[in-house]
Amino acid sequence: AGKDLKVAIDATYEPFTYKTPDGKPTGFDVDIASAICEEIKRTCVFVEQPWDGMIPGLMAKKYDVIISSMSITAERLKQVDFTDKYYNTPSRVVLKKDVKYSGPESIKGKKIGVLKASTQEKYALGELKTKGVEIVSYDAQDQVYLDIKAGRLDGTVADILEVGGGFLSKPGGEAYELKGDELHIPKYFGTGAGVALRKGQGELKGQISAAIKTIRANGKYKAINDKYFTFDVYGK
Amino acid sequence: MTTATTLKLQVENIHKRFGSNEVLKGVSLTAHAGDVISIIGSSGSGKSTFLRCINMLEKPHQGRINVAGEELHLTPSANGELHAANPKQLARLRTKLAMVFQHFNLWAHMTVLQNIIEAPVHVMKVPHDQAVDTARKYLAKVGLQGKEDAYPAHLSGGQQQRVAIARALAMEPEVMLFDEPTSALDPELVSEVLKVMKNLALEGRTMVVVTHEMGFAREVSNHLIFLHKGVIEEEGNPSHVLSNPKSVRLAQFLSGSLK
Amino acid sequence: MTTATTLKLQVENIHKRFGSNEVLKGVSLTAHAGDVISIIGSSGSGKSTFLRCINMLEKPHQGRINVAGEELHLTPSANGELHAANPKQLARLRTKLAMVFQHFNLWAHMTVLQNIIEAPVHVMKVPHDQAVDTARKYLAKVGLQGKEDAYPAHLSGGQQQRVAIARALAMEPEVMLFDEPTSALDPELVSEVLKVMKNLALEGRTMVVVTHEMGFAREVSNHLIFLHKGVIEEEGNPSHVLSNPKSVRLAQFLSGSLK
Amino acid sequence: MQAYFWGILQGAVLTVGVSLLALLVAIIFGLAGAAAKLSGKPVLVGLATLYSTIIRGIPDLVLMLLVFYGGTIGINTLLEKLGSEATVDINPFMAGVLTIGFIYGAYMTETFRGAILSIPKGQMEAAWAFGMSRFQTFFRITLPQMVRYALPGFTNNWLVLIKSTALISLIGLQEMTYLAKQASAATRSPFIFFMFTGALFLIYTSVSLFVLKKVNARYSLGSKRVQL
Amino acid sequence: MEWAVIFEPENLALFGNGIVITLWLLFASLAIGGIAAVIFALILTGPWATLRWIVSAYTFVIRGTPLLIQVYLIYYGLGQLEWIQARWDSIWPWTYFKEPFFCALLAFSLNTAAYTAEMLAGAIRETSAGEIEAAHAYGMSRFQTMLRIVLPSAMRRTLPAYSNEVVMMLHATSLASAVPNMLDVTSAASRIYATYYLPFEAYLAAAAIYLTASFALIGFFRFSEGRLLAYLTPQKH
Ligand SMILES: Nc1ncnc2c1ncn2[C@@H]1O[C@H](COP(=O)(O)OP(=O)(O)OP(=O)(O)O)[C@@H](O)[C@H]1O
Ligand SMILES: Nc1ncnc2c1ncn2[C@@H]1O[C@H](COP(=O)(O)OP(=O)(O)OP(=O)(O)O)[C@@H](O)[C@H]1O
Ligand SMILES: [Mg+2]
Ligand SMILES: [Mg+2]
Repeated sequence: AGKDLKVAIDATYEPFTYKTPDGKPTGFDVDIASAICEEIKRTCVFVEQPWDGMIPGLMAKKYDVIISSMSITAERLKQVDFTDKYYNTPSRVVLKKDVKYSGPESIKGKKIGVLKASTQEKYALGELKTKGVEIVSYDAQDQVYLDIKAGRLDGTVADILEVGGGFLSKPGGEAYELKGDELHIPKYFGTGAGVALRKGQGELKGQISAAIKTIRANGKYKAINDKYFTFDVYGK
Repeated sequence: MTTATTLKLQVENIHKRFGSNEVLKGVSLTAHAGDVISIIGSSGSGKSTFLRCINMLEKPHQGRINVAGEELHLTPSANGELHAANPKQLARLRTKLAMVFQHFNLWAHMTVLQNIIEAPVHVMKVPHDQAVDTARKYLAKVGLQGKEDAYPAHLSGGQQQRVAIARALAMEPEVMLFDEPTSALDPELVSEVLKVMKNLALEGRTMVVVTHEMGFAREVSNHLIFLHKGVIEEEGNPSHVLSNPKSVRLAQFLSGSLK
Repeated sequence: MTTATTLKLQVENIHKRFGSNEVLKGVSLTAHAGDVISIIGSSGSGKSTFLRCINMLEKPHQGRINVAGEELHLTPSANGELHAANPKQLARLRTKLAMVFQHFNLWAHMTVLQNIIEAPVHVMKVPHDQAVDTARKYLAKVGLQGKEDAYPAHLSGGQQQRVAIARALAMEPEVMLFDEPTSALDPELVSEVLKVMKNLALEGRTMVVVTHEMGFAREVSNHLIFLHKGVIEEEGNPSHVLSNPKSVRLAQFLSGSLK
Repeated sequence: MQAYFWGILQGAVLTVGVSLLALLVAIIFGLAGAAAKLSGKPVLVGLATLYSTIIRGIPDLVLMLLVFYGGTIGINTLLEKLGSEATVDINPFMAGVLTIGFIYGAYMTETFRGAILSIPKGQMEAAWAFGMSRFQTFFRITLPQMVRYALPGFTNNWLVLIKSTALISLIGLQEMTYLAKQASAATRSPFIFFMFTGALFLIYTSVSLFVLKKVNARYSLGSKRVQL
Repeated sequence: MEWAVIFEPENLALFGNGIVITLWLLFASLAIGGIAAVIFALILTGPWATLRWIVSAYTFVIRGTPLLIQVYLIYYGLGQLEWIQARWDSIWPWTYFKEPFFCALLAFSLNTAAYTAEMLAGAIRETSAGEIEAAHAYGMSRFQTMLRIVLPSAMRRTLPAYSNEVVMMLHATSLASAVPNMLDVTSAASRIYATYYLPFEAYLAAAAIYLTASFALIGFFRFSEGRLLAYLTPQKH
C-alpha cells in the first residue's frame, strides 16, 4: 500500500459507521472505504470526527476525505466536492399500523417528527407541511423515536434502514410500519451518499469514483453489501 | 418612671468554659432600675464573656438569667451548654438588652443611619420616620451629625465606636450592656459619653459597663465589680473599692493606673 | 547604638483627601533615634490617617517621607494621589516601620505564634527557630505565654491587642508606629506596655504613638503633637503642653480628661 | 455490550486527566486574572477585564472550534502561502486542556476576585505594613484566606468544567460522553449508557466534593462561625 | 467568507427568533431558579436536618450530572412514564409536561437553582460572626437576622460569582435544542450552517450575539457591584 489516506468517520450511525466494543471502527462505510483504498493503493487511516465538525475539519486538512454516509446535496456541493455516490437508500413515511395513508393529504393535522437539517426535514417541510401536516424538528433521530413512544408524535419520515434498525424492530415499534412509496425526489434527498473531499482534489476524486465503479463491478461491493443488508443499498 | 427598686437584671452563678479553659466560675450580678454597674478586671479575665453570656451570645454551662422580672428559660444541650428553650422569648428579652460590642460589630453593608434604625424599625416596629428622628438625635449626642450616609469602613475608629453607641441608645432599652464603650475615644468624647450615660441612668435605665478606665467607673457607676480569673474578687461602691481595695490582686491591678 | 541625633523619620507637609473631605492639610513630623512622639487629637481629626500615610497605606496627595535617611520616591497617580515609584524600595522601608493597627489586623488564618514570626521569617529572612525564640520573648513581655497556638478569633480584645504589639516588636524595627496601642488594655497592662516602650526608647528605637491617654503621652513621650482638623494645632514637650495648653481647642480637649 | 462499558471507563480516565490539568491551568489564569483586576494598574486591569469579558462572552463550543480549527486553518494557510507542503496538527490533548483551562480561567477570575473582596482590607494592609511584597502578600495572606470565600463558586466552576470536557470530543478526543454516544448508537440503547455516564460523573463529583470539603475545613481554621 | 447569507431576511428572522427564545428562557429560568435558590440556601444553612439532607442530595445530583442529561430526562424520560402519559392530556398541571418549552424551563430553573443555592449558602456561612451576633443581640429572630442582615450581605458578596452563573446559563441555553422546536440562537446558527455549510459565518454570528448579550449582562453586574459593594471599596468623591 502507498501513502496514507486520512478518512473521517463519525462512528455513531449503525450499521454504516459504528464501533465494535473494543473500539474498532466498523460498518458498511468503513468496509467500502477500505475497499476503495485497496483499489487506489493507499492505506486508509480512520480519523474520528463528530458530525458537527465534519466539514470544518476537512477544510482544516485534518483528513483527506469523508466517508461517513454523507449525502450529496446542492448546499454541500458549494463547500466541498463529492465523488459519485456509493449508496443511496430511500426514505419513507412511518405511521401507526391502523392509520390509513394515501399521500400527504391523508395525514393532515397529524404530528410528524423529523431530524433537524436532514434531507427528510426538507422533504417534510416542502411536501407535508404545505398539506397541513404539523412538522416538529429534532436534534437527533432517536429523540424522534422517544417522542413517538411518549405519544407526542404520530410518526416520522426517515431513512428505511435507520428506522428499521432503530425503531421498528425495537420494543415499542411493533405498532408502527412503513407507509406509502419510497421517496427518492433528488430535490430533497439528493443523489445518495458520496465521498466528500476538498475542492481542487480533482485527481483523487477521479480515482475514487473509478474505484467505486470497479468494486461495484468486481463483486467486492456485493460482498460488503451482503454482510450488512438483505438488499442492494446502491439503489437505482 | 420606674422606681429604683424595680429589679431589671438578675444574673446568677454563670459558669462558662471554652474547651477545658474555665473562663467564668460562677459570676452573679443584680441590677435595679437606674443602676450603673461597672465591671473591671485584667485582660482575659472573662469580662466580655460574662457580658455576652447575659444576652446568650455565649451559651453558659450553668446559671440563671432574669431580665425585667422575666426568667429566661434555659435547657441543657448535648454538649453541656445551656440554650434558650424558647427562641421567641430570647429574642423578646434581647430587645430589652441593647449591647455595644468591644469590636463594634457594625453591619458593614449598611450606612450609619441604616445601622441605627435597623433594629428599631424591624424589631421594635417603630415607624420609619420616627426611627430616623431618634437616630439623628442620638447621632447628634455622640457628635456624629453629617456622617449618616457613610459606610462603617469609611469611618475612623472612634467614629465607629460612637455609631455603635448610638445604635444601642436608639433601641431605648431597659438595660444596656457596654463592652469598653470608650476605648477608642478621646478624653473630650469620653466625658460626652459619660454625660449621656448619666442622663440615661437618671431616666431609670440600667447599665452594665465593662471598662478599663477607673475614672469612668468612679464617675458613672454606683456599683463596681472586680473580676479576676473568672470569679468576682471584690465588689461594692466604686469610689470606696477603688480607693481602698481589700484584695491584693485589686490593689496590684490599680497600681498600674497612670494618673 | 545610634546616637540621639540620627534622623530616623522625617515626614513633611502631608496632605490627604477622601473624596472632597480634606483630612490632612499639611502635617509634618521629625523623629530622631530614641524619640517617642505622641499624637493626640479628637476622634476623626486624622491621626490614624496620618500614621497610615507614613507607611503609605493611605496614599497622600502631597508630601515627602524620609525613613532613616532614605527618601521614599513618590510619583503622582492619575487621580492626584502620590504612590511609591519603586515598590521594592517601599517594601524595604516598610520593614523599618513596624505598625500596630487601631483594629489590630491580626492575620485570622494564623495562630498567635505564626502571626508574630510571619514577617521576620518571610520578609527579614530570619531563621525560623530564631524567629520563634524572639516571638516567645516578646509574647512573654506582653504577658501572653501559653497562647501561642490560639487563633486570633479565640482571644479577648486585650489579648489581641497584645499580640499586635508583640508582632510589631518582633520586627525589631527602627521606627514603630502605634495606633492607640493600649486602647483595649487594663491599667496594669498599660503600665507594662509603657515599661516595654521606655526600654525600647532607651535602646535607641524611635516611636510614633497615637493615643487617647494623656497620662501615657506624658509618661512615655518626649514630644507631643496635637492634631486638630487636619493641622498641627500645637506641639512641644508633653508635660509642658499638657499642663499649659496655649490653644483654646487643646484646653477644651484636655478639660474632658477625667483624672 | 459489557465491552462498551469498558471503553467508556477508559474514556473516563481521559476525562479525569483533561479536567484536572485544565483545572490547574484555570486556577493559574484565574489567580493571575483576579490579581490583575484588583491591582489598580490600568493596563493590567484592562487586560484582565478584556480576558474575563470576552472569554466568558463566547460560548465554549464556539471558542473550542475557533481555537482548534481556526488555529489549524490559520497556521496551515500561512504555511501554504509560504509555499510549504507540510501541515501542522495541534496536539488535541494539549489543545483541549489549554482551551478549557483558558475558558474556565475567565470564570475563576471572577470567583477569586469576589473572594478577595470579601477579605477584610486590614489583613492585606498589615502585610504591606510589615514590608511584604505584593507577591508575598498574595501568597501568604490573601490566598490562604481567600480559599474559604472562593470555595462555593470554585466548586460550581469545577463541576461545570468537568462536564465541559465533553467538548474535547469535537477536536477528536475520545472522552466518555462521546464514547457513550457511540455505544448507544451501536447498540441503540441510549438510556442505559446515559445512566452509566451519569453515574460516573456522580462518582467523580462525589470524590471532588469530599476533597473540597476537607480543603474547606483546613482553610477555615481560625475563622469564627455563629449558629444562625 | 459570505456574510451576505447571514443578512438575508429569512436568516435574520431566524436569528431574531433565536434571540427571543434564548433571552426568554434565560430570564425566566434565572427568576424562578433565583427564588428557589434563596429558599434552598436557607435550608442548606438552616437547622432542619431532614430538609437539609434532601436539598443537599438535590444540589449534589444536579451539580454532578450534565445539564443536557437533565433536560433529556425531564423531557424524554418523564414522557416515557405511563403515569404521566395518562395525565398530560387533561389533568393540570401535568399538561405542561407535554410542552417542550415548559420542560426546558423546568430543567434550566432546577439547574441554576442548585448552583446558585450552593453559592449563596457558602456566602451565608462566611458572614462575619460579629454582625450576626449584633443582630441577635438586638432581638432579631433567626428569620429576621437572615432576611435583614445575612442575606443582603451574602447576596452582595455573591455578586461576582453569580455573574459567572448567569453567563454560564446564557451559554447553556443552547442545550435547549435537545427538546424539539426550540430554535434558540445556537439552533439558528446550526440550521444556517446545515443549510449553507458556512460554519464560520453562522457560528461567528451566533458568537457575536452571545458576546453582545454577555457584555450587557457583565456590564449590568459591574454597575450593580459598583453600587451594592460600595462598602468594600475605598471611598470615591
Ligand atoms: N477610607 C476612608 N474613606 C473615607 N473617609 C475616611 C476613610 N478613612 C477615614 N476617613 C475619614 O477621615 C477622617 C479621619 O479619620 P482617621 O481615622 O484618621 O481619624 P482618627 O484621628 O484616627 O480618629 P479616631 O481617634 O476616632 O481613630 C474621619 O472623618 C473619617 O471619616
Ligand atoms: N471563642 C473563644 N474560644 C476560646 N476561648 C475564648 C473565646 N473567647 C474568649 N476566650 C478566652 O476566654 C478568656 C476570657 O475572654 P474575654 O474576652 O471574656 O476577656 P475580657 O475580660 O473581655 O478581656 P479583655 O479586657 O482583653 O477584652 C480569654 O482567655 C480568651 O482567650
Ligand atoms: Mg473583652
Ligand atoms: Mg484612628
